[in-house]
This record gives sequence, C-alpha cells and structure tokens, in this order.
Amino acid sequence: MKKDYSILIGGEAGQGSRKAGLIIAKVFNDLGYRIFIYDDYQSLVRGGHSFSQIRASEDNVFSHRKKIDFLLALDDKTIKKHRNNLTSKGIIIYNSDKVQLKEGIGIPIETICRELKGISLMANTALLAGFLKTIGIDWKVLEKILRREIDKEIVLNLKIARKVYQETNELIKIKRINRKPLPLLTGNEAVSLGAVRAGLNIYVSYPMTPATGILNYLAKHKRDFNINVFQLENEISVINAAIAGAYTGKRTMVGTSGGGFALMTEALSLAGQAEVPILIVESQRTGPASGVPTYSGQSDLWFALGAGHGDFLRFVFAPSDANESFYWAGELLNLSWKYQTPSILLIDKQISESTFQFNEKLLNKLKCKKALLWNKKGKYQRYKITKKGISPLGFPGEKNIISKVNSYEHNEDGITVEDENLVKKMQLKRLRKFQSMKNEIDKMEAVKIYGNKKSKSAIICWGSTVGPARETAEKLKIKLIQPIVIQPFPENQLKRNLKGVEKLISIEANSLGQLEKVLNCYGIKPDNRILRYDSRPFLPEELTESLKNIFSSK
Amino acid sequence: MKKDYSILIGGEAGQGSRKAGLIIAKVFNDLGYRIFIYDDYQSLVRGGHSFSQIRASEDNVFSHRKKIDFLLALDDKTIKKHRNNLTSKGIIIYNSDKVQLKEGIGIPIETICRELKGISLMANTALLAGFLKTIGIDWKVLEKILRREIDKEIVLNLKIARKVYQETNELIKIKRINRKPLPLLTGNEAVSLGAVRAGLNIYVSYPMTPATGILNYLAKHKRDFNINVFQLENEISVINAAIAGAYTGKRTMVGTSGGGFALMTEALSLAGQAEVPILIVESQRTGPASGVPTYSGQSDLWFALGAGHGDFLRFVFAPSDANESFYWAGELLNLSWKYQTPSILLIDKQISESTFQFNEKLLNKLKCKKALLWNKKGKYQRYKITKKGISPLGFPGEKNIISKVNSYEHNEDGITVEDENLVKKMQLKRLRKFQSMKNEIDKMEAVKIYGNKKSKSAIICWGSTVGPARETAEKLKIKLIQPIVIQPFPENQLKRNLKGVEKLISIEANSLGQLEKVLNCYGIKPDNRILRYDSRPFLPEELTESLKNIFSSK
Amino acid sequence: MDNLDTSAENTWCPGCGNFGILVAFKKAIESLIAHGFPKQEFVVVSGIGCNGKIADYLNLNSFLSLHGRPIASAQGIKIANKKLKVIAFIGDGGCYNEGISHLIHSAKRNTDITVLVHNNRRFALTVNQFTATSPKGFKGSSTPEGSIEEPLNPLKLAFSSNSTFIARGYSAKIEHLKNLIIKGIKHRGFSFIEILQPCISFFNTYQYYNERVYEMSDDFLDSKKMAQKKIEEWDCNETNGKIPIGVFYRVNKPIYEGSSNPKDKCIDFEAILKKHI
Amino acid sequence: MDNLDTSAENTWCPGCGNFGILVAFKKAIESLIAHGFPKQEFVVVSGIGCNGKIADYLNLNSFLSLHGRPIASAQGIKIANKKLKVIAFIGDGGCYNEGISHLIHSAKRNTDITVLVHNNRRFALTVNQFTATSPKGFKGSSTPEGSIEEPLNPLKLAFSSNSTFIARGYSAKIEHLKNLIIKGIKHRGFSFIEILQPCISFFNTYQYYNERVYEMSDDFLDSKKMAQKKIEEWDCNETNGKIPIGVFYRVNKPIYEGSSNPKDKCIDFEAILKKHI
Ligand SMILES: Cc1ncc(C[n+]2csc(CCOP(=O)(O)OP(=O)(O)O)c2C)c(N)n1
Ligand SMILES: Cc1ncc(C[n+]2csc(CCOP(=O)(O)OP(=O)(O)O)c2C)c(N)n1
Ligand code: SF4
Ligand code: SF4
Ligand SMILES: [Mg+2]
Ligand SMILES: [Mg+2]
Repeated sequence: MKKDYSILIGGEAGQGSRKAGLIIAKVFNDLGYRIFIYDDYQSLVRGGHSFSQIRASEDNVFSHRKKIDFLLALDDKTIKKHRNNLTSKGIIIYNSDKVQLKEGIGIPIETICRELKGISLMANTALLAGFLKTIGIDWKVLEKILRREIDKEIVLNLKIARKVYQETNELIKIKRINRKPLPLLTGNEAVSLGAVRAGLNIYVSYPMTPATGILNYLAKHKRDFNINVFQLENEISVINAAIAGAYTGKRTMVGTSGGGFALMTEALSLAGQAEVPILIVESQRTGPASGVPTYSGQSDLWFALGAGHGDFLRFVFAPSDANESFYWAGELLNLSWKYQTPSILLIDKQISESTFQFNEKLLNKLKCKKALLWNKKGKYQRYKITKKGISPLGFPGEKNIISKVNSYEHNEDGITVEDENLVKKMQLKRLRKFQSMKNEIDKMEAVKIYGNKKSKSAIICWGSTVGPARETAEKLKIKLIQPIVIQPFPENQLKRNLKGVEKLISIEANSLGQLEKVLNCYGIKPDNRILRYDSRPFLPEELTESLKNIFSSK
Repeated sequence: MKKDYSILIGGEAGQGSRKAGLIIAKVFNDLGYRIFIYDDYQSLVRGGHSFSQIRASEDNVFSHRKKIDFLLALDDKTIKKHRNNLTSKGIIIYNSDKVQLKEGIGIPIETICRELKGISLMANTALLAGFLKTIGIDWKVLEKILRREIDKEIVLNLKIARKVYQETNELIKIKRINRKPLPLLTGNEAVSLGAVRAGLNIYVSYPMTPATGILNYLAKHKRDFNINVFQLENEISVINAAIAGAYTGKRTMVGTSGGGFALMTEALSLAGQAEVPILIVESQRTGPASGVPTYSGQSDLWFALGAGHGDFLRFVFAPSDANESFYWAGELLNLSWKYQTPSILLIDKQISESTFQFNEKLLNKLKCKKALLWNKKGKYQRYKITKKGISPLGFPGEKNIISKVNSYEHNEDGITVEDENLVKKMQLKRLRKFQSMKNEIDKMEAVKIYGNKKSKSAIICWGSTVGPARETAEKLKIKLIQPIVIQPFPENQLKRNLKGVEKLISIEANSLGQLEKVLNCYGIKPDNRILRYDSRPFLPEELTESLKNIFSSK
Repeated sequence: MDNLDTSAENTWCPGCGNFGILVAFKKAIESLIAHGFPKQEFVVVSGIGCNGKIADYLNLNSFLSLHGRPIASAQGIKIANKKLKVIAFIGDGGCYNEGISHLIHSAKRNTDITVLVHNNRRFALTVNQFTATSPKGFKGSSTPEGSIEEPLNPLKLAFSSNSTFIARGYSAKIEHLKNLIIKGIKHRGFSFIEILQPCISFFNTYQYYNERVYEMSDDFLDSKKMAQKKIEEWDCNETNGKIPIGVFYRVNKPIYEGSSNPKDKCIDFEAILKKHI
Repeated sequence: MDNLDTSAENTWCPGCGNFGILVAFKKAIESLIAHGFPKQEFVVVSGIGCNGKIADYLNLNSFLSLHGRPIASAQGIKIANKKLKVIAFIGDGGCYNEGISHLIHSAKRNTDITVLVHNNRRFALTVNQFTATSPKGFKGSSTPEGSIEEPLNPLKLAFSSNSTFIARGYSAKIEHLKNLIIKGIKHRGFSFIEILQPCISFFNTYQYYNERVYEMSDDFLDSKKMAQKKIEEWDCNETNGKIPIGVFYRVNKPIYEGSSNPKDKCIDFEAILKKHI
C-alpha cells in the first residue's frame, strides 16, 4: 500500500503548534511526500486548544484525514480531544512534563528547555524533534528545515532539538520518495501570488479572518511584488478606494470575509454601474453575523451571487485549493479588466488557511492580459456604445483623455441622464456585455471533473468541499463534478457533464443547500444531499461513509 | 361605456403640479370616482419637468394610462412631451402667459395672479380651477377641496381660483357617481399606517428616495401614532439601532432604498443570527448604484433574497399597491415578531409614491399580534431550544430576566460557543424555525390570482407591475398570477395555481428577469417574458400590445 | 441571580488589561446595585475583538453586537427604553476605525449611554494590526515597515463631537476606574471613558503607563478651556510626557431620547384616514 | 478641449450657492492650468446630493461616486497615481453624516487631496432634512418639531483629525474662494475647505452670511493655538457672532502615498516560491 501519514500536533494557542506543523510538513515535503495541512484554532490569542493536522502521502492529497497515525501533544487537551481518532498502531508523543500518560513516548520538554536555558515557547521545537527522530528522519534534514524556518534564536532552538533528537529512540524509518519538494502555499498565499502574477498593483484591505492572511502576505512582500498595500479605516473606505484606484488605471484587489463583504455591497453595485473592474476576495467563515469566526463554511454563495442593488452581473468563481486559487485569482483579475466588471473570488477558511502543494507549472499558464485600451482616435468617451458592450479604457492623466465615470445612469460621455431612451440605451450596452461574459465562460474550463468520469453516480460540490470529496470519489469510483464558475452559470458545460449521470448527490458545507438551489434554477435536481454545518470541514472518511449509506439505501 | 378619465398636469419642479394633481384627484374622489395618481419627477429641486397623471374611473384602477384626455400645462415642455399621447378628443388647458398655442384653452395665469397680487406659485391653483370649470365641476366641490388641501394663503388662492373659474367656459359635465369618497394613500403612507396598526413603536431612518416619504409621514404624525421617529447619521447606525431597539422589546422598522439597504446587510445577518425581529422596507428605484434615483424598477429582488452572509431565511414580501402595502407591512411586522426574524417588505418607487384608493375594510383585518413571551417559569434563556425553533422572548428591564443576544454562535443562554456540537445544535434550532416559517406561508394567501382564473394563458408578475398587468389581464381575459410572498417561496400555492396553464409569460421591470430566475428554481419556466428597464413603469396599453403580439406570434 | 459571573470560560491572555476593566466594572455595578439601581435595568453592549468578550463574562443583559457597532446598538437600546442603563464596551479598532461615525454622532446627540473604550492601540484579536490610536511607526502584520500615520487623540475627538462627559482611566488602576465608571453611568448624557489597556501579547504598555499615569483633580470640570488643555497634555503617541487620568470634562445638556409614549393609547385611524379623503 | 464646460444642462435652482462654488473652482483651475498644471491631471470627485452634480458640469476627469464616499474615492485615486491633483466635492450630509469616517481618517493620514464641502446645512436633494451641521431647532421634513441636536463644528473636527490645511470659504465671495481653492490644491497634504453655501430653496442664508462673514488675515497659520481660537469664533449654530473665512491652519507633514513602483520591474516568482519549500 502507498504511504499516507496523518499527523496531528496540538496545544494551547501561543505554544506554536502551527509553526511546528509546518516544519514537520516541510520535512516530509523534503522527503518527496505530497502534503496537506489543516489548521484549527479558536478565536483567542493565548490558551484554548489549537492544532494542525498534516497529511503526508505518496499520492496527491487535498484534505486531511480523520484518523491519526501520530498524535503530538503539547498539552493534555490535545490527547483528550484527539486520541479517539488514533489508529490502532498510532503513536502518541507528548510533553511528559505537562501530560501524564501510561503509553506513548513522553519527552520531558520543560526540563530540557530549562536545562538549556530555552523558553517554554520552544517546546514545539522539542516535540517535533522527538517526533522526527521517532520516525527516523535524518538529523541533517531536520537541521536544514529548522534553519530555514526559524528566524529567532536558531542556535538555542537547534540545541534543544538536538538534545531531544539524541535522547529519543527511532521506532520506524520513513522512506524517502524520489521526487523534488514543492512549494507549500496556503490558499491566501496562492491568491496573492496569482493576483500579482496577473498584474496586481494595489491591495487594499481591512483585517478580517480568514482573509487577513492575504493582507499580511502581500504587505510583507510588497517590495518583492512591486505593489502597494493599504489598510484603511473600514471596509467601505477599502472598496471605494480600490474602485477609484482601478478607475485611475491600477489593478486593485480587496479581501475580506462575509461581514466585511456586506459592507462593500453598495460599492459593488457602483462598480457594476460605473463599469470599473474590481476583484473582491471573499473568504467565507461560519455565519451568520460574527458566527464562528475562525471556522469554515460555504454559506455566502447566495449573497455573493445577488449582492448589490440593480441589474448587473459579476463573475463569481469558487476555486477549491491553492492551485486553483492561484490560477483563478489571476484569471479573474484579467477578466475583471477585460469586461470592466466587479468579480468575486469566493473561497473560505478551509482554503485560505490550509496549506497545499503548489504546482509550479501553473506559473507559466498565468499572465497579465492587457485590457481593451482606447486607440487614441477621435474624442474619448468612457462609455462608448459598442457591439460587445465593452468601451475602450482611458485613464486620467493621459493626454486628450477626459475620463468621466458615474454612479448615476449616464450617457457615453459619462454624464448623468434621466431620459428613458438614454437609460435604456446604456442598459442595453451593459446587457450586451453580460452576454459577452457568458460567452467567455463557455470558452473556459468552468466545470471540472474528477474521479470515475464514466460513473452513473456522481457527486457535485464546490470550493473547499472538493478536496475531501475528490478523495472519496476516487475511492468509490464515482464521478465528481465541480463548477468553478458560478456566475455567469456554466449551464451548457454542466449539462454536458451530467449526461449519463443517473444519481446525483450534492455536498456542501452549509445548512440550506445553497449551490443546490442554484442548480435547481437550471433544472438540475440532485437526488440527495449531504450538508455539514457545524463549522468544521468535511473529512474523506466521513464522506465515504455517508455516500455509501445513500447508495446502499436505494 | 364606463367613464375612465386620464388627466396629466405638468410643469417645472417647484410649480406645484403634484399638489394640483392631488387636488384634482380629490375632486374626482369626491364625485365617487376610483383614483390612481402617478407622479413623475426628476432628481432636482427647481426646473426640469415633472408631471402627475391622474386616472379617475368608474371601475377600480391600479395604474395610469398612456393616453391622456386632459393635458394641463404649466409650461411649454409639458405640451411638447405629452401632446402625442392626447386622445383625438383630448383637451389641452394651458398657461397662455407662458405657452403659445393655437388650440386648446389658454388661461392668462400670470396676468391673473399678478392682478390679484398672488405669487406665481399659485399658477397651479389657477390652472386646476380652469380645468375643473371646463369639465363642469361645481364650485362648491372645488372650494371644499381647496380649503382642505391648501394651508397657506387660502384666501388668495380661492380668489384666484374663483376668478379663473368664472372666466372659463364649461365644456363638458362630468357626472357624479353615487359612491362615497375613499381615502387616497401613497404606498409610503400605506406602509406607515399598516406598520402602526400592527404595533410599530419606533421608526428609524436615513432619507433616501423613494422611501423618504415614510420617514416624513411618520415624523409628521408621530404623536397621532404614539411612536418615536429617529433620523440617524447613516444607514448602518439606523439598522443597528433598530435591531437593538427590538431586542429591548420595541417594534422597530427601518426604510430605505437599494443603496441604503446594501449598507444594512451586515446587520441583516446579525438579526438572522441573534434572532431579533426587524422589518426593513426596501423601496426600489432604478439601479445599479445611484442609477436613476427618482424612477422605479424591480431589480433588487435577488439582492433582497440573498442579502447577508451565512445561512438564514428572512421573509420577503412584495405587495403591489397601497392596500397590499398596508396589510402586508403590518402582517410582516407581526410575523417578524412571531418568528424573531428579519423581514423585507420589497416595494418600489411606483408603489411608494403613487397614490391609490384605500379599502377601509382592511383596517379591521389587521391587528397587532402578540409574540411568544416567556412564561416566567424557571431560568430565562434567550435561545431556549424548542421544537418549533422559537424561543420565548423576554426583555431587559423585566424582573428575573437576563437576556443575552449574540452575533456569535451561542448556546441557549446567549453565550458564545465554538464547539462543533453546540454550533450544530443552534443551527438545527434555527433550521426548525425556518421550517415553521415555510409552514406559515402555506397557511396564508401568499399568491393572488386576477383576471380570468380559468384561462390557459397566464401572466406572472410581482410588485408594482401587477397594477397595469391586472388591467391588461382583465381586458385580454387571461389569468394573472401574483406571488406576494417570495421568501420562503410559496411553491405549493404557486404550482396549484399554475395547473391548467399552458402558456406562461412573466412580466418584470428589470433587465435580467429576476423573478423568472427564482421561478426557474422551482421548475417553473415562463414561455416568454416582457421586461422593461428604461426606468419607467409599465402601462396597460403597452402591455396589452406586447401580450397580443406574443399570443399571435404562436 | 445576583452574581455577576457567568459560566463562560475566560479566554483573555493571562495578564491582559481587560481583566482590570472587567473587575472595575463589576465593582461599579455591584456598588450601583447596592445603592438601589435594579440589576435587571443594566444592559451591556459589546462588539467583536478581545474586548468584546466581556459581554460573555457578565451575568447582565447583554447585546454582543458587530465589530464597530456597539455604540449604534447601545443607542438603539436607550431610545427604546429610557429606564435602562446602557453601557457600551468597545475596542479602539471598533470605536475609532470601523465605527467612528457612531461615536461622533452619538456624542453629538448626547444620547444617555456610557461608552468604555478598551484602548490597547491595535486590533488585537485579528493578531496585531494598527488602529487609529497606534503610535506612529507601529510595526504590525499589515505594516511591516511601520505605519506612517499619526495617532488620533480620542479625547480631542470626543470633545469636538460635543461629548458631555469625557474621562480617561487605566485598567491597572481598578479603584479609580471603578469610580470613573460609576460617574459615567450616573452622568445624564453621553459619557465617554477611554481606558488605557495594556495588551500583554502584542503591546505590553504596563511599564510605560505606570511611569506616566497620574490622577488629576476633579476641578473645573465644566471649563472648556481647562478640558482642552488637559486633553492635550498627552498626544497619545510614544512621547515622554505625563498621562493624566480622571474626568476631563463634564457638562449638563438636554439628552437625546424618545418621548415616552402612553402604553395603551388608542390610535384613531379613522380620523387620520379622513384627512386623506 | 480646454473649455471647462460640458454639454450637461445645469439643474441647480437659480440663485443657488453651488453656482458660486462652480465659478470659483473653474477660475482656480484655469489659473492653475495657465501656470502649467496639465489639465488632464486634474480629477474631480463628487457624490450624491445637489452639490454632487458639479462633476457633470466640469469638463475634467471625474468620478461621480456614491453618497458620502467622495473622500474615500479621492483617496483611492491619489494612492493609485500620485501625479494627479484630486479634488473631492461633497455636501455636509455626505461629509459629516454618511461618510464622516473618511473625512477623519483621510485627514489623519494626510492624504494629498483637496476636499471642498458644500455646506448648506441640510440634505437638500432629498428635500430638506437635518444634517450634522443644521442649526439646533431645525424644522425639516423628518423633524417637524425641530431637531434637538446641536450642530458639529466641522473645522474643529478636521482639526482634531490632524488635517494639515483647514480653511473656510463663502460661495458668494468668489475671488476669495478661488484663492482658497488654489492654496488648497497647492498644499501638499490633506486640504479641508468648508464652504458656506446658501440653499435658495430651503435655507436662504445669504443675508445672514453677508452680515457676518469677514476675511481673516493669513498670519500664524501654523499656530495650533491661534487656529483653535479662530475655529471657535463661530459655533456653526444660529448665533450673532462674526464668521471668519480664510485659512485657519496650515502645516507641513509627511503625506500618505504609495511608493512609486518601477513600471517594468520583473518579479522573481521562482525566488519567492523557493521560500515556500
Ligand atoms: C465588519 C468586520 N470587519 C472586520 C472584522 C474583523 N475583526 C474582528 S475583531 C477586529 C479588531 C478588533 O480591534 P479592537 O476593536 O481594537 O479590539 P481588540 O481585539 O483590540 O480588543 C477586527 C478587525 C469583523 N469582525 N467585522
Ligand atoms: C446610501 C445612500 N443613502 C441615502 C441616499 C439619499 N441621498 C441622496 S442625496 C442625500 C443628501 C445629500 O445631502 P448633502 O450631501 O448635504 O448634499 P446637498 O443635496 O445638500 O447638496 C441623500 C441622503 C443615497 N443616495 N445613498
Ligand atoms: S491579545 Fe492582547 S488584548 Fe487580546 S486578550 Fe491577549 S493581551 Fe488581551
Ligand atoms: S435645493 Fe438648495 S442646494 Fe439644491 S440646487 Fe436648490 S438651492 Fe441649491
Ligand atoms: Mg484594540
Ligand atoms: Mg447639504
């Protein structure tokens, strides 16, 4: 059987389990394994319980598993909460200064830290070193990764790691796979990179979990990326400044979660009316309202599809992992500019803050595509009536251009109109543009298929749910249908892919079946549904179980 | 043939054509006629062109007509813009000091006003007096109405009216119908009255056309209605204060249009999560963004249905005239409290600012229904888990009650939770409540039928479009189906009413067919659609024409 | 029922300034209850942020509102029932960034509520970004090179917004803070109390404040001139001057409230409809 | 192309103060253009309200934004292209009610834009409701018994928000206003110019202002103390004092802007991805 390890490291917030998890993942990455990391934490800064779950596998992985092979505990809670999920051969490695346990491998972490004059914050280093020795990782590999990942007190950290490493016994020997390591990216990092790749100039934001990672990452790298990053006083300022920046000719993006997005909806409508391109990243969390702020969900779909008053379309794309987030964030930025339209990249906590392996080939698939620019002939008119409904762009500051945009209905010059005929003319222009947007969708891979493409049983899901569902589909040899584009709806592609499907089951992380309702609009009626709405992500084992039940019950 | 008059009075903003139109309507009302007034004005305070179109008929009327029998012109523009629509026997009456015309009846209004030391603002009085004489209205009726309607300089106004009246010839004699006059209400006034009838305590708002009329009316009558009215600094403050007021035990309502509603969507989600009743009146205007602010449209439906992040239902009701607005505003307030849920009354400029005749019998059909209150036994828990998902209400200030509401997911006490099981428990409670809301819809008249109920041809429309469509349906002897409730969707009732319908045409004042898409979700597919999106309302003649074309083309 | 504690587990970082605020507040409420204010008539409002959790920790009526909206909510509660004593807890991020319009307008209106700002000079719960009161040069996750913005002086802002009660407390001076809170709640009108709140995890200002904070005397509270002077003594940036705490300004003005409507007044709909004929 | 007029029909009421602002602004721009500022580098931003129509009447780059958002939009334009001269027109309703957060924070940041407030002390376009600067007792359609709120003093607010240029003009003093606008645009930083604007239809304040307005001298512009004093000379309510116009305060501080990024810098994605291995 192929190797497929599941490792959980947990402790209190502030004990560094997330960082330790990443280091462990990078060690496995270095050995050629495929990686996925799930990070689970509460809305607090110290204490409570947080954990990272690392999957390291010979095959590609897109989700963590329920079952755990190695349980690494910085505290007691970790053991209490998770030992149920330990496999029969599973190993517990723990801080024996904090945890009383008869079994497993105890490491007297506090004692060691104290001896070496380390601080208790280095317990995570100690624990991971013990674990890595247990599974037979070469010290050199560990040292290399630690040196890369730890920028404070590396000498002391190495000393502690070394000591624990020496005092721990090797129990098994994880084999190296002959493959080169791949970059590990969170969804937020991937979105950032994709947007930058497609020419992002300015990122404007107001912090909100789980989108804050984009702000942090872009701010940290703003010089590398040759961009500007601004944190403004609230989301209303953010979106209005970003739209105005795009009017000025700069590619702008904003990022937020549902509550912040709500505050942006008036300006979303402005972008629709004024035909200004803007990319909004909406990373969902459990709602409604403040909900369960550090956990995931897929319950903002209806909102994203209909947000903003008045008749206008927007692109709504829902990628499912870091690779798709990279690619579609970039493409969406390109498309926003091509069609001078607002766009929403709808992701969630599970994508934003989970860590995926990046397919470097995507780099060359994505580039910055120029928008339709004014040809400098005649008088410039911002809203020139054209066949496809797209008016060439010209920006303030350029010679011979007076560019007037307007939140009111307007004529070709951008001047306010109230006359019914002029109103209709401009509505018709935009309708033609919406038609062009629909045509564009037909040309791209708006729907993806996984699993057994010929199966008569299919599951349909979107966004982060695709990860665990893909594994399940492969296991059960059924078909998985994933609409990536949700507005304009890829009706033709979807129906093509539904041909031959006799039983369709929808899977979503919300309680109202939001995608299902959308499917219904196009006459697609799943026979069954699996909904999860306890704020936690789907797991492949549980999905497999549920699907088996459904299939066997009929 | 039954009498059915169409009168248009127009002039510059500030010349008082709206007031004059209302007076004319009240005269006809006094004579026993059925009334509808359409008011058309631009987004400016002086100048431009505004007009009122009065329909006075023996039959009930719900819309103005395209064709005009009497064109009353305070200025030149009025004639230029509207004479095309004059019927062959139509009469023009105009201010001959301002307008040069060979035909019609000219009245030297400025001269008369000057002679009698009136001001030019009294031109409207002069014009309407001339008109009413022309059609043979008794001076006494005119005087009675003027005395009621004019509160400034009534003596001078009467003097002017009298003089014009004397100098104008009677051309025809409008007959009196033996019926008592009915109250004339705008949609905004009707909403206000309905909400007050159902126990409104507080109205909170920020002005926005076309909802401002509610604020003005309620502010003017706050003592009569025993309510409080507050204008706060912006819509975000408005909705948050109103929700908090409801938490405190007071029935609150807010009113706005699409742009202001957008700013309220974060708090809408709060009301969903915290289970606080709130009634939002959203009066649509032409969008997107600032759009065509003093004109109508039906393009915020999708937004209203999906607004707010997270999984929650709200009631969305779309009445079509003042009577329905009265009744449903009240019922919606009752239902919001029964189900502790946000609700949206979705109307539009055409309802808000048009004038309808009020059916006084409705007064007794509507009353304030008590919400489910705590029985004072045991410990009070704001979110007590119950079978139907509804937890009894208790308010701060009451003995033995600690009432805690929370925008985070919470336990029965209202304290924040993150645990997956507790999260699910509370989501399930709300899901049960949503099911109760659905059941409630099935019990009410959520769908209305007009026209020929047995026809195999039917039109389906909602909101203000129902007015002109109803007239058309009656004329063409086809069926009209009007869903008043749109969320939860009255699927059963609608399908019942669609039985036997072979051709279905949807009619909406938007460009994307927003209701049609909703119908599609339930497998209902109109064969054809009529969409109007030039910001102006449908007219019965035009609708009849379009429908005839559709029917004859197949 | 008389205990002010709840079953909620406290998840603030050990040593956080919020504890001091919680203790001072409980003492203030206990004292007010002892003096005859009915417990059920207190309503606390809070929002999102570390500070906002305080609603969970108080066995009182509470409205845990949205980020930035506690003042808007508090205002809604007060205009709905003027018997209630409404206290809004809010962070600097919520008060001076997201929801600053509510602070200014509620102060301007002189709504009879008490606002307690937990000013730790950053967004703490979202892990350390700058707010309107972060010192210039602040390096947070969104400003790795340091924020270039100068901080606002919240007291000055409250003063410009016509607030009728302006005070500053320090979470480590619990007795003093307790008294401020009592004064604020008793003041008829908008009471603004800014509280210096060290954030152990991201901005440990205990030493800084301990060295600078001093208690002012309560004189000339209605003098605009004096208030202005005292308000400007500390510029809310990283400077070396002293930091006065106490009441800066207090003045009586008409308050903003709804009229109390007779409970069972019969509304004469017929009469109103008649006017529409 | 050089004419500043457009084809749009002007729909302000005859005699409206907005005309004076439009004329003064055009004169200012003409003068700046004559002095070498390229016409295409001006961008005007406005919002919804009578005042907002000004964008339609100017043959310049323009962004007619949402009600209350012109300052947020203007800020976005400036941070996207620092070569541009960005002027935001906004009403008192938009500036001090709906969008007050943007005024305060943009001033605090010292964004290099110029804000011209058409202060007619009411929502005019929605037919006469009170705003943050309406006099106390104001009877509008939503306050038939008179508003009980006292007005804000916008200059005080701008001052508390660290605005680096604070001025007041009067729409009937066109030459004076023109010069203020030129100074504002030339000032490197956030320029706040409040303009007294009579509204013929709802609040005809010509006589009131004519009797009280006087031009201040331009001395000690960087003195906070002097500024404070002058700012408080008129309380923005219906009082009998004099009303100073001119520049109240001007000081130089670092401005808030984006770094100018080299146009064709090649981004080394491989190097960045390597760090993720
Ligand atoms: C509309 C909205 N935007 C952003 C957030 C994310 N958010 C939660 S708490 C917080 C910062 C809180 O800062 P502050 O008010 O100072 O509270 P502290 O955590 O410092 O006590 C932010 C930005 C949110 N919950 N809602
Ligand atoms: C979000 C939103 N709320 C409300 C309105 C309605 N509205 C349009 S103009 C206006 C008032 C404008 O007042 P002010 O800014 O002072 O401009 P003025 O008309 O006085 O020049 C309002 C409330 C709107 N357009 N958008
Ligand atoms: S992060 Fe700071 S403010 Fe938040 S609980 Fe910890 S110490 Fe307190
Ligand atoms: S209503 Fe007032 S502000 Fe508006 S255009 Fe007329 S005079 Fe000017
Ligand atoms: Mg803070
Ligand atoms: Mg104004």
